[in-house]
Amino acid sequence: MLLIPCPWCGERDVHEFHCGGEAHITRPAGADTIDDAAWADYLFMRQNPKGLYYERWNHAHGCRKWFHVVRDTVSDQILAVYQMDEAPPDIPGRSS
Amino acid sequence: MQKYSIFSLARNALSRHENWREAWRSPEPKPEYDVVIVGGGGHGLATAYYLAKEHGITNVAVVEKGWLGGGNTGRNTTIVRSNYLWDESAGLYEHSLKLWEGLSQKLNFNVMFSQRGVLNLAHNLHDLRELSRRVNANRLNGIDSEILDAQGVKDFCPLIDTSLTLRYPVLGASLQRRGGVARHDAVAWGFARAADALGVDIIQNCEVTGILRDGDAVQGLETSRGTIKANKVGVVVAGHCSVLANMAGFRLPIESHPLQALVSEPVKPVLDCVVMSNAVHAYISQSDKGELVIGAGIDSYVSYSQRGGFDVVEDTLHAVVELFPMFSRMRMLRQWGGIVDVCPDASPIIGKTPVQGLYFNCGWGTGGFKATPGSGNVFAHTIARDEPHPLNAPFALDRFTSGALIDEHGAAAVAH
Amino acid sequence: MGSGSMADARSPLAHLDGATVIERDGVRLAENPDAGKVNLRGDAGDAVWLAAIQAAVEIDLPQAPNTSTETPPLSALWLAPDEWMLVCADGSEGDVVASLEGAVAEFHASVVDVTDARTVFRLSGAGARNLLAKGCALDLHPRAFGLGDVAQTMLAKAAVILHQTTDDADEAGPVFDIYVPRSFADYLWSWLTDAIG
Amino acid sequence: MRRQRFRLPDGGRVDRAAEVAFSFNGRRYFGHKGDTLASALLANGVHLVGRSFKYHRPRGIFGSGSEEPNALVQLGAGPRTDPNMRATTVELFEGLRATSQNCWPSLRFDLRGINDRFSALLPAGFYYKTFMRPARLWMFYEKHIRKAAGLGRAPDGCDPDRYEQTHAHCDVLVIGAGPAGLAAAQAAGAAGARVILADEQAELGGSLLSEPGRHIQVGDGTPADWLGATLAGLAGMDEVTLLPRTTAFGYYADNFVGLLERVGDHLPGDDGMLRQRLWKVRAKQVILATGAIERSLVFAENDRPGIMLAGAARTYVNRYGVAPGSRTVVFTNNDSAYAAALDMAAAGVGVEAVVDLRNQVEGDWPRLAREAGIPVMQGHTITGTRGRHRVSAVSVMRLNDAGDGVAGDVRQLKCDSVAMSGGWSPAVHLFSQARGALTFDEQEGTFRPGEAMQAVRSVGACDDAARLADCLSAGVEAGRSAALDVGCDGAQIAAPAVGEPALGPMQPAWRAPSDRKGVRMFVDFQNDVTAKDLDLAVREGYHSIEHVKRYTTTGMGTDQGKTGNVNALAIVAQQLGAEIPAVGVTTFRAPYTPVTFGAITGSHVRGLFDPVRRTPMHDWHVEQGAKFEDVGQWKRAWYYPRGEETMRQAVDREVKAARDGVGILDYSTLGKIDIRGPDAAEFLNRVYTNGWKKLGVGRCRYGVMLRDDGMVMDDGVTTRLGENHFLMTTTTGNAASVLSWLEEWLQTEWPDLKVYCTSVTEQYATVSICGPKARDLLAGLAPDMTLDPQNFRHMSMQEGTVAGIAARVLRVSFTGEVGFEINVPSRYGRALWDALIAEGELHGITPYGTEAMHVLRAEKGFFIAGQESDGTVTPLDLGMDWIVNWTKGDFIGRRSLSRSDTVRDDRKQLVGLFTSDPETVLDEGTQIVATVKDKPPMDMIGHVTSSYYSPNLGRSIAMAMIQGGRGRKGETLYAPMPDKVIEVTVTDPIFFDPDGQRLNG
Ligand SMILES: Cc1cc2nc3c(=O)[nH]c(=O)nc-3n(C[C@H](O)[C@H](O)[C@H](O)COP(=O)(O)OP(=O)(O)OC[C@H]3O[C@@H](n4cnc5c(N)ncnc54)[C@H](O)[C@@H]3O)c2cc1C
Ligand SMILES: NC(=O)c1ccc[n+]([C@@H]2O[C@H](COP(=O)([O-])OP(=O)(O)OC[C@H]3O[C@@H](n4cnc5c(N)ncnc54)[C@H](O)[C@@H]3O)[C@@H](O)[C@H]2O)c1
Ligand SMILES: Cc1cc2nc3c(=O)[nH]c(=O)nc-3n(C[C@H](O)[C@H](O)[C@H](O)COP(=O)(O)O)c2cc1C
Ligand SMILES: [Zn+2]
Repeated sequence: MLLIPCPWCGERDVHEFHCGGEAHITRPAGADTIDDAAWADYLFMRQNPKGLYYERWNHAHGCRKWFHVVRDTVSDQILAVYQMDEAPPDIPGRSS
Repeated sequence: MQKYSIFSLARNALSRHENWREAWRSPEPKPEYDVVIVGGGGHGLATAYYLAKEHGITNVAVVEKGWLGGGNTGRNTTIVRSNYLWDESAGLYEHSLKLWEGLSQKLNFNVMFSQRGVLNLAHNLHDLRELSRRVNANRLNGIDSEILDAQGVKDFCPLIDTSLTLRYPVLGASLQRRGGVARHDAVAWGFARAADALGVDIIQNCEVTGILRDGDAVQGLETSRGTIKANKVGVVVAGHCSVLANMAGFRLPIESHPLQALVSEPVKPVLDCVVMSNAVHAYISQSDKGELVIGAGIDSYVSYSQRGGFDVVEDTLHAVVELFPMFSRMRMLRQWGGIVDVCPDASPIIGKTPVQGLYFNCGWGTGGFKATPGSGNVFAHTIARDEPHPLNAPFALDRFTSGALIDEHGAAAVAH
Repeated sequence: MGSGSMADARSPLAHLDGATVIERDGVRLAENPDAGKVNLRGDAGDAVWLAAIQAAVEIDLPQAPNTSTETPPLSALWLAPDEWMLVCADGSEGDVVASLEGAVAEFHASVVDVTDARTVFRLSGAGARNLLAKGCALDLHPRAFGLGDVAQTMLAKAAVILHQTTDDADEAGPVFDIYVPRSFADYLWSWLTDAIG
Repeated sequence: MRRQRFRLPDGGRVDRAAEVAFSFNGRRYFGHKGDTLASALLANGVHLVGRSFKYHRPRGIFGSGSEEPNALVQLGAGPRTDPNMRATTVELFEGLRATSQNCWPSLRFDLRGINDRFSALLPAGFYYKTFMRPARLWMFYEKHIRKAAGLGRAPDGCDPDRYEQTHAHCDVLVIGAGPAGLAAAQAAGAAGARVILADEQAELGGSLLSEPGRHIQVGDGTPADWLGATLAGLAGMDEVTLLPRTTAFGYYADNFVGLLERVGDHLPGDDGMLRQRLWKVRAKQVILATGAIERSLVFAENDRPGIMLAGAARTYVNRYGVAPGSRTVVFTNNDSAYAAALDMAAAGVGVEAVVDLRNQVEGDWPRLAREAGIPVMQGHTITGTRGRHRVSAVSVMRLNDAGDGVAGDVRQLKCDSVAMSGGWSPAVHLFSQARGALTFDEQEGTFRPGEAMQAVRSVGACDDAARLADCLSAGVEAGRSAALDVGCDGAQIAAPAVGEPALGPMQPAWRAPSDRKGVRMFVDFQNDVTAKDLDLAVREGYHSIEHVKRYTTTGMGTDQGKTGNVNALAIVAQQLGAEIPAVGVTTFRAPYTPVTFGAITGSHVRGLFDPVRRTPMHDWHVEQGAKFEDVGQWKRAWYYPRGEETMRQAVDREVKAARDGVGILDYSTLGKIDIRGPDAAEFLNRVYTNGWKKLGVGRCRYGVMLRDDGMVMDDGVTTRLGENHFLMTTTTGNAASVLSWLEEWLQTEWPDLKVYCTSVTEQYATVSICGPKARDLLAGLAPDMTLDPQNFRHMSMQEGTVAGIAARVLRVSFTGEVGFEINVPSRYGRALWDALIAEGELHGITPYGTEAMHVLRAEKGFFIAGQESDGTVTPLDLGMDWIVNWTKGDFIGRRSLSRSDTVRDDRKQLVGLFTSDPETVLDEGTQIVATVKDKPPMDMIGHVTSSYYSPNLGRSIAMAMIQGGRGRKGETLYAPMPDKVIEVTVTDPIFFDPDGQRLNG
């Protein structure tokens, strides 16, 4: 069972959290001008990588804050945690 | 192909079973094939079988990174049914169910397809409404399906606690009598053996590491056992489909999640049908060996670990004990996980891709075992003809662009 | 809206006909519905705002996660980096809300009376930590969770706020206030009763 | 004291003063406190305990702990029965009742023993090759296959026992309380760490409990002295928790370890007793000291009762004071079995010989054996055994020079027991579950822990240490360093000195040669898998060890192959001509030993399965005999039958009352969200499809929320309480998800918007009153409010007091009648309700439930999110184009409404349906066709989403989603039901008061 480090509340059991999936997906601005394919890309298409994964979590049963996590989807190890407004960190020795 | 029967068993008993031949060969990969299927799960093997059997394409290889059936085919709760809501799904799954009926004979391998009936329980008014919608749709699609009230549930499966003291009492159920279970491993092995007999090369321990392209067309594959050329490649790798799509340069609307299951210790038969409940989240049947086979939920996060959290198993067993109080003293013998490829609309993607000659069959998520023969059948058609079979045409990747999704979520939160 | 006047207030455990105290095996559990609660949100990074709050209700908001401050009759529980719950004497929540609203009028902030949204179960005694551990995944060892500490977490299948209000060394043993969503009160009470055994 | 024939005159840790009566297969026996069922049976000379899974061969007691594959029994009866209990781990208690399983009519005479005769027809995987023809008979065959399968019987009633769970945190979790684990716990505890030490056995001590110490010294004393002192020391440490009878069953991510404590299993127990406790431990550091599991030897006819592991035999003698027999043969490929031989000999058991597969045995242990007069037959093997229900003799032959065959004469050794040892496999189960890598040790033929993936250390025999000295020193070192890693640097302790004989090398012998071809050698005793089955699997192309496992079922029994798996893979490797590490192990999965569902369920049973959420007025509904409906976790009053009323009668009455007089509904479950901030209106503009900027303070507006894929997600009325302050309502089921949805957009997509959202769902009790007399009713209780229609308009809000309670009153309507939603602090909900009911008596007030509410709204054609919409429906499909504001800018879901599929004009659209017979009420979920065919398939063009009898219209009404429905008004369509076809006409979905006269009345 994963232990997720909420940047505010500290490490808590995964069952206190809601997983928000892939991070850093930009919602297209000016939605009226983009075509169906670009919109579908935003809505549905995902990296779903085997390896380093930048994702979003929400401490749903705690402080209700959203934050970013870098996790290895093979080992499930969490390598970094950062705030919503921060840029994704580089993980030494790993490329995504 | 050496024939399997009670007589051949008896004959071989005389020679101490020393004359059985290999169920399939283990050939070295050839430099080139007409078609290469990536993924030696049930779907990939069935695809190869039907390519050879129905389309006469026998210069085919199935490449599997590990061992045949080691993916979700070998780790699922084996529920087979076709009572899906939407016409598109019903068509596809019913096609598959019809192929299941008679599959052991066709493959000359007993896949132990057991039509013992599948109950989907309803625990609230919303469930009942959705259930009635689905059963009515099934009926008009010519799929056997009926509604049972609480008493009917009790009569059909006396073990279920149908008392009103349940936190969420059982209000009724749908029943598909033709539904049931099959022996997961046997499905992979049976298709492999039959495909091999038709000339298909089955190559295990061969991981695809790259997809070779000439412009927009596929040319072949890089694998851990060298380059294999082919102008047609069918990718059927379930939880790993995004990894392969990435090699080919596109993305899929898919996330890979752990889905867990567990078995109890074996006991004498007590449960003779399949029971599924979405509202309290439990899926359970008893195998022919005697263990209770129980499906748990998916973990919420992406993972390629074939493991999940204990909490998910806990939730499932809470529900099992709630529905079957006498199972409280049964014991969990083994738990495991698979990597399921979940699509936003809980329906698969079967068809062409942006790359010419490259076909994908994925997104079966939590419920593709039941589709194994049907999926292989229509996918073989798609590859052989370079156009979808009418049954899989609606399941094309471009439905995500148009918005014409086939949303089976409403029908089953987890579509085992 | 303040409190009612004539009408009878009812606790969510009213149907237990007063059987809302349990004492057994070194734990004491009692419903303690009588406290005002006010949810406050604002920018903790804004010293001016913090000063305005302090001026209005004379309490410093805790800044460290999972902690509380106390200036009788008020205490302030940290809920999130921009969210606190002020606990005050029963019936005074209207005044607290009014003071706060006055103070924060010029800021982007939010003051909401949540007195009735949760009831409080007061759990105390030497066995309290072990009892909580049956349903709560937090580390409740005194080294990890002590006087004044606060956590929002799950207790059995209910989301609660946990607040230790008395030290372990105290005669009565540690005291925990468990803030329970009102509609879950009966469930959690049953669960705790069962867990006490 | 009653005679126990094989109980040794002295020795052992059982309490000889306490006699315990129990029964096995109906016969009464006696044992002692401290016995296991297995040791007590052996004490009484009972070796035959059960029958094997497939061939129903007689099976006896094989091991002495949780590795046991054979001696499985059914305990107890009725609802408190437990199938498949290992006799070796069941502690004896007064009145214990055990029976053999998987045999009929009796254990000694089992009819299915016939399978053994036909075993040639039943090799691995035979069922895949037959039972295929004729196809129709398969279900018949299967029924009989099923009957033959399974072992014990499932309980047949509600479990009378209780289970509980607890969470625990510690600095160091030590699993296994043998010498290594004890030393680790002691060192970590001394350093000041919070320690949990768990061991699956009833007593802490591990292998030391079976160590008589004749040849081993620890410090200045015996191993037992050290054990006693160490346990006393640990018991005195405040921060050390000792958990005997506690199995670590699963090692999950982030050092989460599941422990199962058997609290009451060893006690007779009454109904309701606490049986087991599941510990959910989060450990900063884990030390595995789980010891090693002895392997069996794979030799001809190795499965007869009386043949057991040497370590087990040693345990029975030393720990339980029980002789496994009177004449025994020891069979081994390593030195450890000599200790067993010596201890048995010392206890007076006749040791016929130690048959040793090794050619040269010269070390300390063989020397000690020889000195004790035990014949040692080096370079020999057992080639067969005899005895029906118990071994009676073994055949022994010399190995040929190559060691791969036999030579010379056969010697028969008479015996009534055999103690064998094929070497020891480190118990790496938990390490591997923790994703640690295993490495293969050629020398010992074992897999041992390699690189760890979590904060875990392995010490002692589970790390391949065979000497006690190494176990103790590694334990101390691990305990110390684990404590240091968590910042505890208190006292240091040193490992005691150990004097022990040296251990010679073992020699792998994966399949002992025999002079007979075709003789059966069992690898998996429970599932009857023989070496030949493994050969067959490989021959048939099942080369991967995972295939072999699944094809033969080796290692898939209740013991999960603890004693046999390494043998199996070594035999497969031989057959494939491959190295053992290349074949690899099958995946170690939780649980280490089986765990009851009850323990995993804990207290979440009997009404505590899931929370029941209650509104402040819940008790009133109960008092009135309301029927309840589950909506999410809420219980909502569904309808209030009076006297003998049927549901339909009650609902009709409630519905009519709401239109003719005044109805009252408990609406407290409605989601309520307080939204504040300078950007609140802008925020609502983005989350709802319509415009919010111009809404006046004190006014309410209805809104529909979409997901970004354009599909309807929720709806509700939102009130502007102030310039920057709104109160949003959501549907009952979506209250929590809408709040998190809002937070998600605020925090992730629009962090620049200054808005705060706070849930006030539970802060307010909400009572909805509606009907022509609603205003009069309210007026009677709210004298300070202005209620006339001009001043209190539809879709507006007033604050004031109702029944003396401060209240916020919204004039809104979900029924088409004049309606008021009165919100008061929850504690006054019941008081408000009582006051309204009392005051309402005058007006014939009628409480109505959710069913009547649904009818009322359906009469008005209002949709319900989740009923008319199912995640595939846009507001345009619902005919609500009016609620989509295209000019206000972007909002969630907007772009999706213009995708090629969402703009199709043959999409399913919301319409009303009238059945041709007004009395016929369609089933909700009925499918609709335009053309009826004789038989399926038929083209379905839509389905019924809501359907009721409308007492106000005096006929049935239905809502449906129909392809191109809006263009079909007046068309006749059909609902083909199993027994009949129902004709329907498409209508507008607004059935009642289409102009909304009543609302403004
Ligand atoms: C716990 C669980 C319970 C389930 N229960 C049910 C159920 O009751 N009923 C039901 O219908 N469905 C169920 N499912 C779903 C079902 O198992 C799957 O949908 C189905 O088996 C998928 O089959 P497949 O052949 O597509 O995939 P798989 O069997 O997963 O085969 C894909 C193969 O591709 C291989 N592969 C991956 N990457 C590469 C590469 N780079 N190169 C070469 N090979 C590669 C993998 O090793 C794997 O063997 C369940 C799934 C799980 C995990
Ligand atoms: N070749 C040999 O002669 C040989 C081989 C192995 C061990 N030994 C001897 O055995 C001793 C080993 O000491 P040790 O401390 O490493 O092991 P041990 O066998 O003494 O203790 C291990 C303990 O762990 C417990 N355990 C195992 N798995 C568990 C689980 N999942 N949950 C809870 N408890 C669990 C067991 O019940 C046992 O009590 C040494 O004295 C060593 O000399 C000798
Ligand atoms: C339908 C079904 C029944 C199973 N029955 C058993 C069983 O009786 N005993 C057992 O040990 N494992 C059983 N398993 C689990 C497998 O041993 C194994 O855990 C699973 O195939 C996943 O593979 P892995 O654990 O090797 O990753 C069963 C699996 C399935 C899918
Ligand atoms: Zn947090």
